[in-house]
Amino acid sequence: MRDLFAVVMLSGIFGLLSASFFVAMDAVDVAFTEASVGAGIASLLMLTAVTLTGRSEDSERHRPMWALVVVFITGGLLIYGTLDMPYFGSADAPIHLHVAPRYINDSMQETGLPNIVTSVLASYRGFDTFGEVVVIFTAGIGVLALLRVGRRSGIHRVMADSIFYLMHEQHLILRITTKILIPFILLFALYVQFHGDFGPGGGFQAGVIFAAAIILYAMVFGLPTARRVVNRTFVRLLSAAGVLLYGGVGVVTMLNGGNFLDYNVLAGDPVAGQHLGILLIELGVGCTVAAVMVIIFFNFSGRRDNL
Amino acid sequence: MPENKSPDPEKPNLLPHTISLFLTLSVFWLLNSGHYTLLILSLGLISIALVLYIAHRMDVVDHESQPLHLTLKIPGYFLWLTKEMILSNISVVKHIWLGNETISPVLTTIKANQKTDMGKVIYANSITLTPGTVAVDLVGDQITVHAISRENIAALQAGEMDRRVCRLED
Amino acid sequence: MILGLYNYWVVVVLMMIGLYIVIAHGNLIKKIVGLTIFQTSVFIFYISIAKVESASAPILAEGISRYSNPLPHVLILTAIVVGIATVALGLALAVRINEAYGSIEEESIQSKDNQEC
Amino acid sequence: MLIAATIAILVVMILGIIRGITGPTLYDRILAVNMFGTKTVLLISLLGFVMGRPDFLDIAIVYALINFISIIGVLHFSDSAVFRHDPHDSESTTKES
Amino acid sequence: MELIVDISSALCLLLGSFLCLSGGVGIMRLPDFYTRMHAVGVTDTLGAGLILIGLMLQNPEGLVEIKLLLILVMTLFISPVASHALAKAALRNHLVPLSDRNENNGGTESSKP
Repeated sequence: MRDLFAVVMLSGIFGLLSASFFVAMDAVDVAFTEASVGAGIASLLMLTAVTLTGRSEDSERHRPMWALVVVFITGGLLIYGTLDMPYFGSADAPIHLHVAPRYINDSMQETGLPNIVTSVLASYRGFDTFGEVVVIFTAGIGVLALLRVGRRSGIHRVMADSIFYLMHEQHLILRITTKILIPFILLFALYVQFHGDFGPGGGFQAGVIFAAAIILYAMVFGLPTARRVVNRTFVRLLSAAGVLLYGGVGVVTMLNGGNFLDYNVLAGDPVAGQHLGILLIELGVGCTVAAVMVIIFFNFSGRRDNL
Repeated sequence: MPENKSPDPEKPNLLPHTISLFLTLSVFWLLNSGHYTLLILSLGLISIALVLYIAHRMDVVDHESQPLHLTLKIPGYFLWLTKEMILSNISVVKHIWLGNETISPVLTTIKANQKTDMGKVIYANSITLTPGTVAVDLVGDQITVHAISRENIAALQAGEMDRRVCRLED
Repeated sequence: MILGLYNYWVVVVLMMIGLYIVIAHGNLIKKIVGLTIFQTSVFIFYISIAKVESASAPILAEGISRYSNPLPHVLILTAIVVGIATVALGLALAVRINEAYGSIEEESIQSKDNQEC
Repeated sequence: MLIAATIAILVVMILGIIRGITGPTLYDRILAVNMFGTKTVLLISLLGFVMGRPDFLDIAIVYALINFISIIGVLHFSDSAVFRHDPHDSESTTKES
Repeated sequence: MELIVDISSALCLLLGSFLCLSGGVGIMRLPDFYTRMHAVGVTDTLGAGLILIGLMLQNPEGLVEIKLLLILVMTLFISPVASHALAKAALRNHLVPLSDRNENNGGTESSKP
């Protein structure tokens, strides 16, 4: 398959499929994330990159023999390695015996949240998540550094693409539907943000959905309009503010006499403290993720339009 | 970039649209949430305020996104549309199972008599929503329609749906 | 029963498909697609480990006593978002390479490098 | 009955994948992705009922929304120059720059 | 009463699955992109609608039902726009529908340059 657009389409199907799989495997939170990331943003980003780099691939450059040899050897070794693994779905596998029972049994008393995934994510393993947020932030900075629009590229591309700023004038149906939908998508993102404690959801998913709404707006109404609505500097500040909020909660807990990210000391009652802490850091995560996604898309897209 | 939005005279009477958007958003939140503690409700209120602010900045709150004037007539139209949808579904399924000989795809343009953009969009969407016909393009008051067989296009040209959408408008 | 291990085999097959794409294809975008497939296979691996038979999603509710393991879910949830961020970084690199070399095929990039030296 | 519906949806999904792989034109593939998306929404709703915990419908809602966004994205990019030209054309232009 | 609800729910699910299956067969059998789009339309509107209504009849719990209704409304709202967008993109990029290729008669006037 040499047409890269087709490849991107198929990888979109792959993302949808894996999300259904995650639902079947009880991992609703993961499915939620994959739903918002794998199916939407990932294929959009790849599409943008493909429009930037050209659509087809040179087929002569394959070296299938070598690759096949490597792949079969590695695959064989890996399958040999699986022979010692516990069976699928068995309840007494080592992974289920150490920390998991504690999370499942005690998290309700300790954090007061029914969604174990959220409490583990934000409270028990708050350090990890902090690291992840920083990684996302760094990736955003990296994209910014790589793609921030230079002035050197040719004018002709601007001419070729400039008519599409007016997409919303040509597509009446799209414009009206988008106008109706956008507030609901935004509100839904915020709903996901604040109900991550009770059902599937949380900062990561909410951030991606929020960004998706803004990306939709940018696609239909043109990047310049979207840039006017969502200020570039503001987005950059927001992405940093999310990380700062997360870290700041940690620092406040330290000032209150606890360990870093130990929310028990945030309020008089440990459970209330946990609740507050989780809410705040989820907010931080949401801000960072949304801002970084918007930054990534705007920079890719801006590269394309060469504005 | 030029300002491509609805003309400025619209601005003063945005208030009803804002209020209706606020109400729909609140209903949306309450229906979704299922948790009615003070904290969540106040967070919801803040969220709605934020969304309203962003929506205003995006300039998406107007008569196009909040078709207030249509609210009362939509349910009746929708019932009729559902009936049409079921009928056309049956016909398309018949075409699918009977095979390629029975279909006669047509691409043609028909006229939309609606006065407003909103009416045209409703009309085009209704065309697409009934299987067998897809509104491919909408330029001015001409809708390009692709239909799976000639009967479908004949039914559209008879203008029943067109009239009903027109009646929605006034 | 050795068939109880089928989930790992699915993962291995997917992983090898990803690896094959990364090795065999010269096109950078395709390599990135291969990487995402590889990545997804790892996600599937973690999630399938977490599954406990006849258990339910790890969101506490009344009347349910068996839950799947929440820990891998947490790891993968963040990994997905980090994954998309890194993929974006990779794509950004590919775009820049395309601008500098006029191609995203590995070999033409290399030959251009050799010419310059 | 739920399981029967689930199986039916799975079969449709397989058909969609086949169309996505064989699809002669790019638009067939996009169509396959679109249909696949709606089927995923249905599948997730059904799975919730099959597993006896139907309170996770948020995922399905997200799907419906994200699916729309990605299709609009495809349309957006379909307007771009690279999309419209023959692959060979686009290659020659990139080599020039 | 409960029996009636159960039976109608099962009926809806069955009919919906059948419609989806027909759509799936249609997407394989029909000759070109535009006609396949109609097949997808079947699965998107009535197929999805019936399955969701069937699910709604399964569960008397309030919130779930509302969410199902929401999904239904969204599908009905979004799917025509998506197909329209797709068809429009295809037409603009000069993918010729089958009828033009076969007959090229006067019944088809292409409105786009």
